[in-house]
Amino acid sequence: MTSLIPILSLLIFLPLVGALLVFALRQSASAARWLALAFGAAEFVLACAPLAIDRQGTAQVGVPTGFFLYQDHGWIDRFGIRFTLGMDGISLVMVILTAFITIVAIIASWKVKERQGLYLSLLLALQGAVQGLFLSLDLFLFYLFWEAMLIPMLFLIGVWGTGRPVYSTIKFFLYTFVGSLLMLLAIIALYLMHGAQTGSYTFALPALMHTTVPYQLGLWLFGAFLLSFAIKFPLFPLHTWQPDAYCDAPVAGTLMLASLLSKTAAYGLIRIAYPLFPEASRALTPLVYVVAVLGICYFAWVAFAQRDMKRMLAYSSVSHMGFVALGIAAWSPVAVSGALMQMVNHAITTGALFVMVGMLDERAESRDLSDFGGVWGKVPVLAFFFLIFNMASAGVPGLNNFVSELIVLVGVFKVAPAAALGAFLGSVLTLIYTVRLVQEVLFGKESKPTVLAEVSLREGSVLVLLAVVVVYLGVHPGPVLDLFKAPLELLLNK
Amino acid sequence: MTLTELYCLLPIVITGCAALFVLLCGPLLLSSSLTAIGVTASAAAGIWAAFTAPAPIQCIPGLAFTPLAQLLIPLFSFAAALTLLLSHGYNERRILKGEEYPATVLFALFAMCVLPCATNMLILFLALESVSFAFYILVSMDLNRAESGEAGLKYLLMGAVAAAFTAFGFALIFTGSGTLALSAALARPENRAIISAGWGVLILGMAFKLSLVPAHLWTPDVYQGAPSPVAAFLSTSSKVAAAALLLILLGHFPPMAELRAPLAALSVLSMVLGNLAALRQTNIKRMLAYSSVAHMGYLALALLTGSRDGYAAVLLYGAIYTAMNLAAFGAISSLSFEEEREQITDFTGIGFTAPVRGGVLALAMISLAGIPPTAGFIGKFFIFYSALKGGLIALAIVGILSAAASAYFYLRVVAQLYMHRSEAPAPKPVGFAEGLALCAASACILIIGVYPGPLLEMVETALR
Amino acid sequence: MEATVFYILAAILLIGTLCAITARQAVRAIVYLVVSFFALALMFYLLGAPLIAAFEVIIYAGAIMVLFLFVIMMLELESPEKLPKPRFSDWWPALALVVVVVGALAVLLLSHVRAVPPGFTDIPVRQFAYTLFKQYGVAVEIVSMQLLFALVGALYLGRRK
Amino acid sequence: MMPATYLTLMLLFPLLGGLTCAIAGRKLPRVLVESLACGAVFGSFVCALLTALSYTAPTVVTLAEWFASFDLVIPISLYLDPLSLSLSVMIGFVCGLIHLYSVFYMREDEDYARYFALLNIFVFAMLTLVLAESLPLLYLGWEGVGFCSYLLIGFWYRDTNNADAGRKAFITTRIGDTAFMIALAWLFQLFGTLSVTKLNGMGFLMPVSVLTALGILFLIAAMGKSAQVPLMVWLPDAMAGPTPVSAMIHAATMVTAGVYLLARMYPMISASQTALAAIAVTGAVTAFYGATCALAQRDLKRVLAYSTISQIGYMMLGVGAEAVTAATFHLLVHAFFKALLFLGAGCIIAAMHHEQDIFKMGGLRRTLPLTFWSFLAGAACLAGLPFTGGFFSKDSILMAVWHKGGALYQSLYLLGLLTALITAFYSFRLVFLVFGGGNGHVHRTTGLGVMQAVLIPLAILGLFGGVLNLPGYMGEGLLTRLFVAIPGGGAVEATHEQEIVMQAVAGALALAGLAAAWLRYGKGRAHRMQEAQSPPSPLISFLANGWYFDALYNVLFIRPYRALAGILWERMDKGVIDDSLDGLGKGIGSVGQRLGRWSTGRVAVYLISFAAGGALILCYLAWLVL
Amino acid sequence: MSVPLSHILIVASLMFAMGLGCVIAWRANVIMMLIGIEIMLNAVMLTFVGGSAHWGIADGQLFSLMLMALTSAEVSLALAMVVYLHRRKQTVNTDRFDSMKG
Repeated sequence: MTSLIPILSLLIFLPLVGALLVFALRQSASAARWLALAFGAAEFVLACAPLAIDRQGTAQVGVPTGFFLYQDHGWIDRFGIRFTLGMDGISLVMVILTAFITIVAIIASWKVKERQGLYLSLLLALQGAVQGLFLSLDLFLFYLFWEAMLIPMLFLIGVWGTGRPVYSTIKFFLYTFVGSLLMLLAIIALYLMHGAQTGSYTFALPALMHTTVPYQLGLWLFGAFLLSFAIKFPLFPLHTWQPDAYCDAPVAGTLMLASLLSKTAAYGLIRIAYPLFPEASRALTPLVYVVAVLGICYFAWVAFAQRDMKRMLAYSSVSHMGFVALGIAAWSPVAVSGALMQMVNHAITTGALFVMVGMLDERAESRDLSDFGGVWGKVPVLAFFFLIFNMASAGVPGLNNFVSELIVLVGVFKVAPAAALGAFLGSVLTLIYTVRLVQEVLFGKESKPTVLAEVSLREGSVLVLLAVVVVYLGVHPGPVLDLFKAPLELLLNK
Repeated sequence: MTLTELYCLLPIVITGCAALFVLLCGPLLLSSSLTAIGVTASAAAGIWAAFTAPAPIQCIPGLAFTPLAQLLIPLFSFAAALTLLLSHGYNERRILKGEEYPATVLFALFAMCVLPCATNMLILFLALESVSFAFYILVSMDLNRAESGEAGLKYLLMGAVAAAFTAFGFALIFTGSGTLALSAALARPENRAIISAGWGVLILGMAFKLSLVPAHLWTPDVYQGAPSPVAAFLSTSSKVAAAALLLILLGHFPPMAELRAPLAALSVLSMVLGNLAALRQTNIKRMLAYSSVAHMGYLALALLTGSRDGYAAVLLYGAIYTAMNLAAFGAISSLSFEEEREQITDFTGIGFTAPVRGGVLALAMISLAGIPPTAGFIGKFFIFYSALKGGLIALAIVGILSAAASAYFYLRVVAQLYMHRSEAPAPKPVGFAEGLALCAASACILIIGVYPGPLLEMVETALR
Repeated sequence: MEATVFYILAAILLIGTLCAITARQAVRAIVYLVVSFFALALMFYLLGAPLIAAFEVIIYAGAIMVLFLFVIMMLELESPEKLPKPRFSDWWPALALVVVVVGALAVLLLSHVRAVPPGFTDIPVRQFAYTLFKQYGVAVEIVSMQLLFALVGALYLGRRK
Repeated sequence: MMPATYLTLMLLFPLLGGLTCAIAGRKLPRVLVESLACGAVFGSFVCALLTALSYTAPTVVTLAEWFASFDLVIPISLYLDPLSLSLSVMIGFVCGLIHLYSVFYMREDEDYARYFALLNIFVFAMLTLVLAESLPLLYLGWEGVGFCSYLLIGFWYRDTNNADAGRKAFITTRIGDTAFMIALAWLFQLFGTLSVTKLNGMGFLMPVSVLTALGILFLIAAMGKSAQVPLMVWLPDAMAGPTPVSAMIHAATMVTAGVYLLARMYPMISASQTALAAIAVTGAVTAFYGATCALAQRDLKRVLAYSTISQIGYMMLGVGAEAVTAATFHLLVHAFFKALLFLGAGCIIAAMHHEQDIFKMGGLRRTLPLTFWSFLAGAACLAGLPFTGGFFSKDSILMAVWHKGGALYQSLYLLGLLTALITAFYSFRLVFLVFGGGNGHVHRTTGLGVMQAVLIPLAILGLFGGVLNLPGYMGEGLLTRLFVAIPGGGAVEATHEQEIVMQAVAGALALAGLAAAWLRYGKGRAHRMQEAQSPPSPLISFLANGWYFDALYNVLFIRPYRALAGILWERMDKGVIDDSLDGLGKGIGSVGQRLGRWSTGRVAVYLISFAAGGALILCYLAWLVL
Repeated sequence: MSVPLSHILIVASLMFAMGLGCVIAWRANVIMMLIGIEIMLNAVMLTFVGGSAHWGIADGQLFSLMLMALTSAEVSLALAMVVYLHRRKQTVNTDRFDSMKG
């Protein structure tokens, strides 16, 4: 269905315009802040708007099935590249998630001291790129956003980071860049193959799905896609950029990285890599299982050894992403819907934890576990939220992560019991480091500084927002899961 | 010479006359008006060429206003105009007086305008050598630095040897085919060996102009020694001119199987070596020189395909590379004052103390690294697209991996600009002419990056 | 007869060149070179290019070589220690490269099948002039510009600050 | 319609109470929080009673959908049957009393809001566990109680030991929970549903080997939650929490969840004799283990903790012997008398200024008479003195074991009897040490009166709990009648004579234990008190340290885990993966540098390279021609 | 004249290679390097004239003529540079002109 208002384009360009305006207003920090927040809120409203429209509408000519919003404009005709955007249930959820996380990120960076306008402007630009990625139905466009995301992120880590920001940001960039360039080659190869077969040279994803790829070549092409996505995911053993980048990035940067950028990789696997190469993906699935399970356990184990909270959470984050990979690898409706749900939940929970670590860091000026202790006695409200998010991350039922992990595991168990068993083992390891984190921060003797500021109104609003979502998705994830149903049926029945 | 002929070849006439005029009246005029004359002449030539329909036949013997010329002349004019704009402030700061400088730039432009119009090998050769010749002079023009003269001599020595090779190549081809006219000089099967020998020597000469490995070694020295605006001009237009020459020759001769392996070797070596050698450079101009080696390797990769797509990719990439390097060297030159600012560490924090120039430099670096949404990405995409289409899969993979490694040294500059706590002393504000040039270059990078359609069409037209 | 003369001239040319490049002093090298250029000019004449032969003598032997001599004298490079000599080790790569290049070229050039019967046509001066001014008029313009700018460059560099 | 309302309310009261306390508790006045918490639980209890009164037949109530993904549909549905009903009534009652008790016990603690919030949420989770019809929902309760237990054990978090104990409990039980989750995923794969009733109805469709495996998975789950060997190490440490918490969570309710789970899934598991045997063995071994450890403890609460382990072992034994009714019977009675014992211990501890060493107590029978008598009643039940509730319940389990026959079960029976003897001994050891002797100084705290009053109903229920399920020769048991409908719920078919003989044996053993305790700790009290000053003998240390299981696990699991975590990070992650990449980067960089050095600045080198390139190209072309 | 074209080409190649050898061997002496370049260009001219005679057209001769002009321009500029650098550095040894490297 194409509506009169080009919502999809607006979703991409609104943040970009916002970024420009905020950049223009960067001299006045407060104006920039409020403007950024306004744009964030507007984007969120816009992202939620499709919830109100009829999503079951009859298919129209030229619109691929399953997409209830669709836009198609010519762009680079020489290569058959079109500015094609489409929204189905999966993208809708991702778009809303992106808008939500960005708002959290904007509020969380309310107190950035240096060059705040620029910072917020980059955040908005990043949001625009991520939204574009989730909406694009043209592989070239997808790739463009995939890479364009890197630039704001590069600056966010490098300019406002702590520790060794330059090292981290360049490492992050190079890692992802190597993968994506190989993916670019694969995309071109696929494009050429499709063109040679059908005579129509196009990057349109729905069309490319009908390409017949020889098995051997398919393995290589899928391998390139997989490599690229696995780096961004990140999957074991391609992860070493991640702890550094997460650690050294500023709060909002970590938030965007952990909550959104890693999701783009999972989204790419679900939307592009698996449907494009059904045979090759089946052949390489054991590999994905192995790295996913290995990742879940290994990262959980390594997380236990960390002293730096942020690094611990970084490993925790990537450990949880293993469930997403596992669900995708199983490629059954239940497992993939679980993986998608896990993407949402991971974004919320891990994001919340990173925000909280940011708050603790801001107060105690340290992220070392040994500098904390007895926080519960000092700032009970903060501690309360910290506990909730940690428990969500540990998979306590009633909170969000449990639901998705259960769905993934049940789904995977059906297909690959051994992999699921490994992941179950991982859930014990997860609890071990989580309670360690909780214990060393919240419990024990009160450490210096004895007085910490309690949660402010601004922080509180963010935390409440996140906690409500955590609980809501834990007890009533139905609406979100419903959104995944129709697109997954289309994707998996191909 | 009839009026029609003049009409067609007006760009050549304008630039040639402008060069002479500047040379003659130079002592009487202010340096700013010399720059103005130069820029106006370049712009006029470019605009004229861009909006004139290509003539199908030779206007005068040896010259024809071809579609290729219609694309390349505006490109060269653009580069020359930007170079003049950039040089104005730079030369004033460095006390490089005299009419010789703008006149030589215009002479180079004149030769460049002749090059794509040439219809026989003699004109082609002379135009190419004139371009080089102008650059020998321009490189050594900075009398304040010994490096400048040194670079000039090295360039000249290497260039003369390479010219001898090129000429020898032409000589062998002529001996084999019996004509200098491009359109008729088809390889005769019985003389294939001589012609292929000629091509072998010729390609090496061209490898020098394009600075492909192993004929690349002069590049870092010359870029470092040359005044920055000259380096900008040299790294862009002279390369594009050489690429255009190869394109013209390859376009008229059927692709020869013998040449694939040497060209492939040159291309791979350049991509890998250029990108690797640039990794640890501390001098930004040398770094850009090695990067230039690598980029010419990409160009050679596209040339190697021997297909229309490949040639289109060469032209597109040439245009994009022109914009990128003009921006990069332009930013460097506008940030240089009494001393040439050439160590990468000299740029610490410049992104904040001189936002426009720092931003342009960062944009150029990002574009050179080939990250969307900049023009560099489109160029790289087209190159690798044509390579894959031409079946050069292994080369494409090597190229793309070396391109990935290249991101490191480009980002190092960006990191230096924005991501270090300490700050280099703030530079003086940017002058109008330089600002204009920088904005023009970066606008091109962004516009082509987002909407390359028109340029692609122009490239296609140029090859028709 | 002509062929014999040609081979003799070729021998003189090559020997002269060899002497020139191995001469211990630059001035001697130039003298040897002048000799071989005279031989070359005669060869041009034999190949039916009298005008080129004349220019060879006038421009090369006459002008360029003299220019070299001027510079050598101007910079007072006469004394042997002023100009570095190639060491023995420098000759090896040069020799190796020369052998390889000549070998490869010989292979390529001799494999040329004689489709055109041997023999040369004399090209009258009229034809030369016709070609020059009818076909390559532009080339003259370009070369003249180039010469002009050689002058400009030389003058610029010769400026004393 | 009615049961649905009651059940919903039963769950909603404590949930809302807990959430209110958690969110607003710190801003509300103390009295309000306390009455809110108690009111919520009692409200829940009333609902349970009303449900019981209106109970006719097992019903499934589906309240809502939790989540659904394709064929995986998880409703929020509750199952009301005699098992869940009796347990929820018990939970409502015991928890209500303990809430009331807590109000006074925690009088001096500032953090009342957190305490009551957790307590209420615990009740909610426990009821959910008991009433759940779909396994994920059961798991919600299962983890919910674990979570509350975790935070309540570490309630006084400033002392790291307490927090450590909580953590230990949480992690150890999580190992069992994982088995539960695996079973859950497997069940869904096998049956395509996770409804308890449907699964129990379809269990027979599967081969016995699969059911054995499933049974063992559930057993592992139960081991974690119910502190059975080998996952029992957490329970003694869990005594670090406030005493009412120990009474409620670690004696009466949560720890019996494992038994409940096995009883719940009994229809499915019972198809596999192997699984049942495994359950029975686990139970018997644990019972023996707990009893022996309890013999040597000096800490009042730890004695009770080990006795809890031991008693739950009995219940497991009962399930393993196909006597679900007997197990449930013991579960209920145990809940009463163990809560009683703990609450009594709480009174003692409160009165003794938080002194918990029984060798430093004595003579409390005069100073705390009410506590003494109630505690005595509890001890009698625990020891299984004839005609107390504990006597009947324990005996019905032992009888079922004997009746099941076979060498295995008969040896288990003997082990059970031995354990009963030990139990009687340590129960009265406790009584004599704490209440016997002379010097009984206590510290009067406010609220002690109410706290002691709470003991009375529990004492009555413990002593006369036998009426719930009198043996056949005294008339038919209430529970047996109620449970007859569910598999494994029928009475053991033994003759009255057999029953009487066996009860006589058990009664005699209990009395023998009592007598032995009297001899050793009643008469020889002074001697024992002296002995307690000197270092303990190896056997005593062995028992006192719980057979050194903690140390063993420390060596086997905890230390290797920590060490490997460090090694994985430093050596593997940083050392191998990261450094190899950094090394690759550096290598490429230095290769690049070396390539850069090719550019020596000498034009001669450039020319040679150039010419060499030319020579190579020409060679290649010549080679092509040749 | 009955000399085969290939002989002329061989003579030219030999001369070209000698010039190249001169440039390489006299690595530090800029004057001799320029002389080597002259030799190479003369070899090219010989090739052109030979080709021209072979095909009977004047184009090759013309190319030679232009090459002469080009060479003289190059040589004059080069010598000017040599003089200029000699003035600055008091040497014509190109191995000493290595202030830029890496």
